Amino acid sequence: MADVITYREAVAEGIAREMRRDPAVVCLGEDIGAAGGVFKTTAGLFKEFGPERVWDTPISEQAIAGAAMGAAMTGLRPVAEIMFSDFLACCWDYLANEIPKVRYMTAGQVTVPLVVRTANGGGLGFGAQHSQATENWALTVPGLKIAAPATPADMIGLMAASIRSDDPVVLFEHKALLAVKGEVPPDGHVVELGRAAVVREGADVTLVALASMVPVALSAAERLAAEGISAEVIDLRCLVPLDMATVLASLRKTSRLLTVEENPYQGGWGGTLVSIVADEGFGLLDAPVRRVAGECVPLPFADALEDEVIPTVDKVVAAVRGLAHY
Amino acid sequence: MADVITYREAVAEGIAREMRRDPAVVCLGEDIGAAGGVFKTTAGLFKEFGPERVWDTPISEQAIAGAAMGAAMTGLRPVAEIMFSDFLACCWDYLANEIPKVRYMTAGQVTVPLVVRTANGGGLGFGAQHSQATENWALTVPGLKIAAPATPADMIGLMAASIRSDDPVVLFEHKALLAVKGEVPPDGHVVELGRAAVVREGADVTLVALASMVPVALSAAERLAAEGISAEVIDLRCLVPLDMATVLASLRKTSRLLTVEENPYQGGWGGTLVSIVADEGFGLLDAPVRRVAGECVPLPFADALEDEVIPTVDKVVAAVRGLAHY
Amino acid sequence: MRPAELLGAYEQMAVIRRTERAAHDLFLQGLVKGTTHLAAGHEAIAVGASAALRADDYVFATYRGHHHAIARGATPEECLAELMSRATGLCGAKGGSMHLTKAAAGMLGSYAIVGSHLPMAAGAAWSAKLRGTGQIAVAFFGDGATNIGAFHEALNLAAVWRLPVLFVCENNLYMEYTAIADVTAVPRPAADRAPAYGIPGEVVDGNDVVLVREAVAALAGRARAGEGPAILEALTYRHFGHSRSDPAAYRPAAEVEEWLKHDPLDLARGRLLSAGVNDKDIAAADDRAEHLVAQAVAAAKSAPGPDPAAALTDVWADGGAAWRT
Amino acid sequence: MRPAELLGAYEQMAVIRRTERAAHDLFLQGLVKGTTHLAAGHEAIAVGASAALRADDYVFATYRGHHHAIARGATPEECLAELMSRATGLCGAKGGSMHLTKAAAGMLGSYAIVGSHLPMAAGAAWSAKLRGTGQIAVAFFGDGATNIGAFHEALNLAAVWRLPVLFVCENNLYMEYTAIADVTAVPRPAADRAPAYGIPGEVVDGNDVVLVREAVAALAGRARAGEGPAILEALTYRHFGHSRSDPAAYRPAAEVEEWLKHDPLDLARGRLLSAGVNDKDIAAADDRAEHLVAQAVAAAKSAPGPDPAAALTDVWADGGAAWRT
Ligand SMILES: Cc1ncc(C[n+]2csc(CCOP(=O)(O)OP(=O)(O)O)c2C)c(N)n1
Ligand SMILES: Cc1ncc(C[n+]2csc(CCOP(=O)(O)OP(=O)(O)O)c2C)c(N)n1
Ligand SMILES: [Mg+2]
Ligand SMILES: [Mg+2]
Repeated sequence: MADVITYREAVAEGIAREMRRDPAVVCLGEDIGAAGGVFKTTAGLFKEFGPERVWDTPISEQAIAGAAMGAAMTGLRPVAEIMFSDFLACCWDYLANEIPKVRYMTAGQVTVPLVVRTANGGGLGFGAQHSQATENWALTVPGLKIAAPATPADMIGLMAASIRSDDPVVLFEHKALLAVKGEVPPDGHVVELGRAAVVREGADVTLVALASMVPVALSAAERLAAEGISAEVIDLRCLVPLDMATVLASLRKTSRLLTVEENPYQGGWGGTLVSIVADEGFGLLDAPVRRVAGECVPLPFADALEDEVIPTVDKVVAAVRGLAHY
Repeated sequence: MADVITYREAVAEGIAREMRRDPAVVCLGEDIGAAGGVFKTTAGLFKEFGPERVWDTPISEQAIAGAAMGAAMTGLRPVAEIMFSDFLACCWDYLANEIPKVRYMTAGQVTVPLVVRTANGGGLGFGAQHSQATENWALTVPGLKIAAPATPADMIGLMAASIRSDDPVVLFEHKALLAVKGEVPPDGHVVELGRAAVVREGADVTLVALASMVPVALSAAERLAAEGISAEVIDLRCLVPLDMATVLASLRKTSRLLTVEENPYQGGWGGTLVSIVADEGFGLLDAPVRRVAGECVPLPFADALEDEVIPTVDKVVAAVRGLAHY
Repeated sequence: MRPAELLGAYEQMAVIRRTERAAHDLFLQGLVKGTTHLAAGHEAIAVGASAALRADDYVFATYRGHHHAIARGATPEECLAELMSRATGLCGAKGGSMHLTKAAAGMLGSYAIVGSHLPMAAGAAWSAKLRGTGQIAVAFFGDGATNIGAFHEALNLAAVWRLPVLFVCENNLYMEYTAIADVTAVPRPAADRAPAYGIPGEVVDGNDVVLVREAVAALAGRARAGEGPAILEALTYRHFGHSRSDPAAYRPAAEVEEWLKHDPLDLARGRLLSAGVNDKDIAAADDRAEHLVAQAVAAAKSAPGPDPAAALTDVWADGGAAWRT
Repeated sequence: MRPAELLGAYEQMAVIRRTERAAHDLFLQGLVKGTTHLAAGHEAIAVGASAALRADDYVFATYRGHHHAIARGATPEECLAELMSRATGLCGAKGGSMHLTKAAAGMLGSYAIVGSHLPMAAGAAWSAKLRGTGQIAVAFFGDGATNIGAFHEALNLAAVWRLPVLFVCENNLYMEYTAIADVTAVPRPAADRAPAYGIPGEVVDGNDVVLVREAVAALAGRARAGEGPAILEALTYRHFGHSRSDPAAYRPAAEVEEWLKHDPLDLARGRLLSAGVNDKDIAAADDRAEHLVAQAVAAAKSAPGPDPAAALTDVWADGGAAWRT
C-alpha cells in the first residue's frame, strides 16, 4: 500500500478493513458494485468481497435504508450508501422516524448497528439538489450518531468506529474533499465517535469547523497568523456525540468563538453549539460569538454564485478580524 | 357564529374564509373530505365546498406534496394536509428539495404558492412516531416559511396570510392546543407572517416560545410573578421569517433570555435564535442564555415519561429562577 | 389443521378477541391513554399465519398489531400493561399500543408510519438469506399501505433479490374513514399489484384461520425454498372503528352486518364442530381465554407505572441517552 | 406526419444532437462546470412528443432534459449559456444543466431527484382539470425512476383522480452504470407496471419520431377527453455515457453498435427520403442546425457571467432572500 491515500480511497479502504474483520458487514446502494460507486468510493469492494457482500440496488432510497434497518436488527452490520446527501430526503422517514427510534420505543429490545454513508456538500457546481450540506438535518433527530471526517485518516478511523458501533451512524463524506491526500493510518486505526481534534493551536480565537470547512478554517488561521491573530482550530469530526468539552476547554484559553459551517445559518449545527456556549460558557466569552455559515438560500449552480453562498477563507478571515478587534 | 371558537375549529374556519374569497384555493389530504380530518380540523369544508375543492387522497404523502406543488405552479393555491408532522418525513424530498428550491433554481420563473398544514407536537401519548415537534426540521430548509400559531385568532390570521402568500408555507397545528378556546377574529383578519407577539410584558427576563409552549411560558410567568420575577413572554408565531427585532428589543429591557421549545435541544430552533442573540445581542446580555427544550430522546408513550421529555411549567420556572439569580 | 391444532388456534383467537375488547373498555374508562387500533375481526390472519411460521421467523406489524404480538407469543398481560402505561408492559410503556414488540419471539415491532416496515421485512429476509438460516420474514400491513411509495420499493427489491419474505395485506376495506376502493386504482389493492413485481399475488378469506394457514404455509414454503417473495391479500373487516372511539359511521350498516356474520371465531367454531370437536371443549377454550384476559387486566391494573428516569434510557446501545460531552 | 412537418422535426432533432455534442465538447474543455447528462440518442422522444402537444401543455423533465427544453422552445443558446454559467442562461446560471426550465413555454422544469417530478406532473394535470382548460401534463423520466416510491404514488393518484397526465418513460436500458434489468422485477419497467394502476401501458420505438408522435397523440387525446392517464414506454439508448465524461464501458460493444445503427436521426432521414424529400433539403436542415448551434456556442461563450449579487435573490416571490428581521 502506498504511504499516502486519498480521502476517496480512504472510504473504500475503511470499509474494506471492517469487511475483512467482520463477515457481518455488508454493503448496499446504487451502482456501488462493479461500478465502484459514482464517486468511486466503493472501488474494489465488489472485486474483493463479491456479490454476496456488495449489493447493487434499484433507485429506491427507502428500500435501501429500510432494508439496511431490517438487516441490522437481525444480525448484519449493513453499510448503506445514499448517493448524495440531498437524497436522504427520499428516505427521511427511516432516518428520522424508524432507525433512531426503534431501540427506544421497544425499550431496548432491538438494536440497529448500521451505517448510512452519503456524499455531502457543495463547491462542485452540482446545483440546488446535489450540493447541500445536510449534516444539520441529521442533528434534528435524537438517536443518530453523526460523523463527518475531514481527512483520509479520520475517514478510516471514523468508518471503523461507525461500523463497529452498535448504534446507527450517519457518515458524511464530503465531495469537495475526495481528492485530498493524507497519511495511511495503521491497521486497526479507530477514531472514537465524539472526539473533536484540535488541529491547530492558538490563543486568540477558537474556530470550530467540520469536514470541508476544516481546511477553510485552517487556511484562514494561517492568514490570520500573518496579521498577528492566533486562531485555534477545532475539527469537530462528529456532531453526535458532540464534543463540547474540547470546545469549552479551548474557550477557556481564547474567550472568542467562531463557527465555520457549510450548512445554512438557519437551523445549522452551529446554533446548537453556540447555544450551549452561551449558557455553559457565558462567563468565558469576551466578545460576541460569530457563525460563518451557508447563506439561507438553495445552492446555485455557477461557481461565482456558489462562492457567495458557501463560506470561504475570505469570509472567515473577515469575521475573525471583526471578533478579534471587538 | 359563536363568539368563541376552538383552535380546532379555527383551522377549518381559517381555510373556509380563504376558500370563499379565492376559488383557486383547494384542499387535499387523507380523510379530509366527508370525514373532516382525523382531528376534525377540516370539518365542514367538504359540505360547503364539495368534492371539486376538497379532495381525499390515498395514503401517499409524496403524491400529496408533489401534486400540491404541481398545482401551485399552474394557477391553484393548494392547501395540503400531512396528517401528523412526523409524516413530513415521508415526503421530505418535496419539503426540502423541491418546493423551496424550484423558484430559486429557475431564477424566478416558477412560483409555488402552497400551504402544507400538519398536526404537530406531543403531550397526547401518541408515542415516538406521532408526537414530534418537527418545526425545526423545516427550519433547516431555506425557502420555506414556517408558521405555528398558539391561539385560535392567530390560527385564522396566519392561515389567511399563509394561503395568500406567494411563497410556500408550512403551517404547524399543535395537537395539544386543539381544544383551546379563544375569540373569533373579524372577517378579513390577517396576521402577517414573521411578526412575533409580546403576549406578556415583563422587565426581568424574556421568554421566547412557540405554539404549545406559549401557554407553558405564560403559566411559568404567572408563577414567577408571584415570586417577584417579571417575565416578558414572546410568542414567535413564525420561525421564518424570524422576528429577531422583537426579541432583541425585549432583551434591551430584560437582558436575560430563555427559550421554551418543544423540539429537541439538539438541532432545535432555539439554537439559531440564541446564536443570533450571542452575536448581535451579546452586549445586551447580563446572564447566560438558557434553552428549555425537549430532551434529546424519541417521544415515549406513557404520560409520566412524556412529561420528562417535553418542557413543563416546572422546568421553565426552575430555569428562570436560575437565570434571575445569576 | 388437525382438530387439536384448530382448537388451539381458536383459543388463541378468543384470547385476542377478548384482549381487544378489554383494550376498548379500558380506553373508554380512561385507563388507556393516547390511541388504540384494535384488531378484533382480524384474528384469523395473525393466528393462521403464525401457525404456518417457524418460531425463529421474523414478523413485522403495524400500529394495528396487538393480534400479531399475541399470536407470536406475547401475553395479554404484557400487551395490556403496555397500553395502560405500566412498567411491566412489553416495551416498558415507552412504546404504547402502536409499537408492541416482542423481539425474543421474532416479533420485531409494530410500526406506526404506514408502509415503513415493508422494506425492513425485506431487509430481515435479506439478512436471513445471507446468513443461510432458512428463516423468512413476514410483513403484515393494511390495504391503505399499498398506495405508499415504500410498498413499491420493498416489493421490487424483494423480487429482484428473490428474498424470503411474504407481504400479507389485511384488507379490511378501509384506510381510516375512507373506503380503500375510493383511493386505489385496482380492485385488489395488494394482489393486483403482484404482477408489477413478477411475483405471486393471492387472495384468501382472511377470516378463515384454516385457509390463511394453508396459504401462508404454501407461500412460506416457496420462500424458504429460494423461490422468492409473494403477496397474500387476506380479506377481513374490523369489528371496531379505526381507532380510539371511532364509531365507524362511514361504513354502511348492511356491510357491517354481513361481515359480522362472517366472524373468524364463528367460522373456526363451525369447523371445529364439523371436525367432531364437542361444544364443551370449545366452551372450555372460551373460558380459559376469558379467564386469562380477566387476570391480565387485573394484573396490568395493579402493576406500577414506569420509573420517570426511564425516559432518558435506551436511546443508545449502552443504555443511555447522552448526545454530548 | 406530413413531409414538411417531418422535416421540421428532423431539424429540431439535429439541433438537439448538435447542442448535446457541443455541451460534451465544452465540458471536456472545462467550460461547462459541474455535470451534464446528455440526451443524444433520445431526441425523437422529445421532438415526437412535443409535436403531439399543445403549446400550453405542461412538460416536466429530469436532469437529462436538454432535449425537452429545446423541443419546447428553448434556444440552444439559452441552454448552453446556462451550462456555461452565463447570466444569459435559461435560469441565470442558478439552475445548471440538471435544471433547465422554460416556464413560458410550459416546460416547467428539470428535476434532479429521480422520480420527484411525477407527482408534480399529476398536480399540474389536476390543476388543468379543475380549471377546465383542456391542458394536459407530461412527465418524462428514465427507466430507473420506475422503482422509486414517488412513481407508484403518482401513478395511483393520477389513475384514481383520472387526471390528464402522461407518464413517458425513456427506457435507455441503464440507470447510471447498472442495467435496469438487473434491478427491476419486470421486463418493461414502466409499461409492465400500468396494470397495477388500471391504465394503458404502451411500448413504442422511442427512436422513431413518427411513432412517438402518434403514440403520444393518441394517449394525449384520451387524456384530454377525460379518460385519464397512461404510461408510454419509449425504448431508446444514450449515445454518450451517463454523465460528464463517463465512457460507458459497462455496455457491451455489440449492444452499443446495434443501437447506434438505430439512430433517431437516421430513421427520420430514411422516412424523409421515402416520403420524397430530397437530400438537399435534408442537408440544408442539417446546415441550419449546425449553424444555429455554432452561433449559440459563440454567443454563450461571449456572454457575461452572473452578477454575484444574484446569489441572494429569487428565494421568495418578492425577489429577495430575507429570512429574518
Ligand atoms: C405515512 C402515514 N400516513 C398516514 C398515516 C395515518 N394513518 C394511520 S392508520 C391509517 C389508515 C391505514 O389504513 P390501512 O393501511 O388500510 O390499515 P388499517 O388501519 O385498515 O389496518 C392512516 C392513514 C400514517 N400512520 N402513516
Ligand atoms: C432519488 C435519487 N436517487 C439517485 C439519484 C442518482 N442518479 C441520478 S441519475 C440516476 C440514474 C437514473 O436512471 P434512469 O431513471 O434510467 O434515467 P437515465 O439517466 O437513464 O436517463 C441516478 C441513480 C438521483 N438523482 N435521485
Ligand atoms: Mg384497512
Ligand atoms: Mg435509464
